[in-house]
Amino acid sequence: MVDGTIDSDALSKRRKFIKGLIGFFGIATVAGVTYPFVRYLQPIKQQEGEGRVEIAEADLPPGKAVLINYKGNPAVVINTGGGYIALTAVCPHLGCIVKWQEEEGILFCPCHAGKFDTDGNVLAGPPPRPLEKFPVRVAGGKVILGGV
Amino acid sequence: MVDGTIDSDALSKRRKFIKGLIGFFGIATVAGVTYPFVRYLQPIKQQEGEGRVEIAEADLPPGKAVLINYKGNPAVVINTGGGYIALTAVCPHLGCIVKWQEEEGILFCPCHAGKFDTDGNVLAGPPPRPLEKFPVRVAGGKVILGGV
Amino acid sequence: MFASKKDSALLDWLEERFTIKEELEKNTTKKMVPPHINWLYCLGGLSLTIFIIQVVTGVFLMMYYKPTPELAYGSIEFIVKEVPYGWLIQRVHSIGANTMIILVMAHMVRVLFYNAYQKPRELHWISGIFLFGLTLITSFTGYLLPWTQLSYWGATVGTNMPGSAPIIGEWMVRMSRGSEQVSGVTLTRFFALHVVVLPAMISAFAGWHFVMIRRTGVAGPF
Amino acid sequence: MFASKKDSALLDWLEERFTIKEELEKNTTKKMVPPHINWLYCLGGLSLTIFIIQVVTGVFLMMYYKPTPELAYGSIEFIVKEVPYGWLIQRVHSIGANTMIILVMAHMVRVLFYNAYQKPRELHWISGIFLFGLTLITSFTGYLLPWTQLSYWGATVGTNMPGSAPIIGEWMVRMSRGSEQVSGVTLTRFFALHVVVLPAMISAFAGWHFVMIRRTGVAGPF
Repeated sequence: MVDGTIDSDALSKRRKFIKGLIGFFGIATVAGVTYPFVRYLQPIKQQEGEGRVEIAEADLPPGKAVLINYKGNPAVVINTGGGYIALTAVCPHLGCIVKWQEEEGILFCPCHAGKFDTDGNVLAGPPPRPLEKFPVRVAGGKVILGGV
Repeated sequence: MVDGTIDSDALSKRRKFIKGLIGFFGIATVAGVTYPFVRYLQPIKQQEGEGRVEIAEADLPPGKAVLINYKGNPAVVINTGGGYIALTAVCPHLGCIVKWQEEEGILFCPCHAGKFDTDGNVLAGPPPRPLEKFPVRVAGGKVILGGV
Repeated sequence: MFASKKDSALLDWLEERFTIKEELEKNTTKKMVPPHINWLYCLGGLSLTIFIIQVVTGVFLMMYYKPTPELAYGSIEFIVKEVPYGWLIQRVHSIGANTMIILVMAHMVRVLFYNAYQKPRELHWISGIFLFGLTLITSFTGYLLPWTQLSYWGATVGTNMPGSAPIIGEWMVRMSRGSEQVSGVTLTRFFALHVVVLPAMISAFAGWHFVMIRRTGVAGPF
Repeated sequence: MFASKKDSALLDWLEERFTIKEELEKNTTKKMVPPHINWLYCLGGLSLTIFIIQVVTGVFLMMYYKPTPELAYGSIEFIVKEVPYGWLIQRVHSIGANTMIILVMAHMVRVLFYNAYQKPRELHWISGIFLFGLTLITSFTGYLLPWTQLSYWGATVGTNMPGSAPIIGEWMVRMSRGSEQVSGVTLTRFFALHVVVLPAMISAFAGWHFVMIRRTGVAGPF
């Protein structure tokens, strides 16, 4: 079978090609099956958490605070009496949500007793850095965060 | 060891006794562990389902019906215009809950289209026997089932 | 397999500790598949494949499903409409259930017609009967979970069936419902059976089924 | 065992079909327990025993538990106060979780001090590490389920931890929560992990662990 002889170089090339093909389709299949499952588990973006948040001034008398969802994360807006301040409500220590304590005029984290003043500075406890501040403006009887 | 010899009859008796003892405690243990789990799964008796049921006559105008819980099972009380009738609401075919159809003046089972008249007799469908009737009396503006 | 150097190093490492080479050869590389095997012998393996798909998709559905009468239907609607690819996973799980029943039944018909249930494979058949029953009960309990009209009455009719049994019939109906009528208690109960108890039992019986078939070999030729 | 006539008839029946006598003798009746075994060698078996108790009590708790923020705490209160023996099952499950962690750790300390993790038992130790991790994660996910203040903040702190990892940290936090903050989605997600995924993984790793210890025998004498 002189005609039928396949030189071993060509054979090895062909084998490599087939192996590559199998590998490619294998990986493509695994990726194609995995992708929907990963997407399925990802947090669903909430529309109300995006962009601009408005609070009626009447809902926020001096000394009070409200918890809002600002750009997907909790934020706290405080009426200090002297003006409105918006801070992230996520404690920089371990991610718990801080709460406004009207009597003491501080923000308190329930997890490890972190305390913050109305500018977000750490007064006590383990938080490694201050709370992030967001710009606030007042227009038409409304306290507004974000948007333009 | 003439002294130490135990006659085989006594040995066999002792063996039997010990086997019996192990068996007894084995069964007692299994029963003691199983009992709480079986009790756990049993339906919890609902107080409101027991004994006497009262319905204000004003709540049951002619042509209307109400579904009540009578002695732990659903029952239907109908004001036919000519008087009050109480029937079990559990279809004797496969246990679905029958519904009062005001327009047709019948009770209808949604599972296999069984139909009953206001006396509980089967008009159509697969139910093998009529709906059970409960005695009703009227006193002080109230329709009363059960109790004395 | 092309035995590369890396492969044999790992194998040697394992062999030194567990002496698995012989076992491995007997069950994989030197395992002989009898020549009378045809595609009808795939039906059991396909049933297993579907079961695995059902377990995986089921776990993902559980991530958003809420087993209470008020929230069950809404949570499935949320999965189908809001969660990315939720419609796909829900659809696969629902079609998979019916497919699995069909495949298990086809497998049983094959075994029956080939007389493969006969000695020495009586226990294969008996464990298979249990697997069939468990498959049906798993489908039945899963059918209630969306808490639609259909599933509610389906559960009512289904749980009413043991009531025909003498003496303990009534008791069995009440135990399976957890209440006099199908209710929220029935829903959580069916949910627990559907997602833990029944899949665990199917896995156990299937494991037993597979070990036996390895022990006796597949039936035939006929 | 006192081999009765009935026993041997069944055994013969099985032997004829599966030739299990040799296997059975090797692993049960003729299995030799080495003389250096002491009570510290029980710790692994006790961990398994507690795991089985946790699975059984867990399934029963599932029969009434509702994994939604509004109903979770109330449903556990219902189990404890209304369901017969619910207080017992809940208490056993809760104490069992802590006991299991202690037993697994004690088992690891024993293995460590006896140098039992050394060749040829490296894989035993590695699978054991996985089992320890899975036990911790199972306890952690279970801790959220009552949806109390403590469990809510516990989950917040716990899911915040992977956030310290570079690059994928933030992504891991969000995937484990299913939302930006711990929410109802986190609850159903933790529930699915706690009742299906993690117990199944523990079972698989434990099975692997036990097969290996049978293969190599217990370590010692030292």
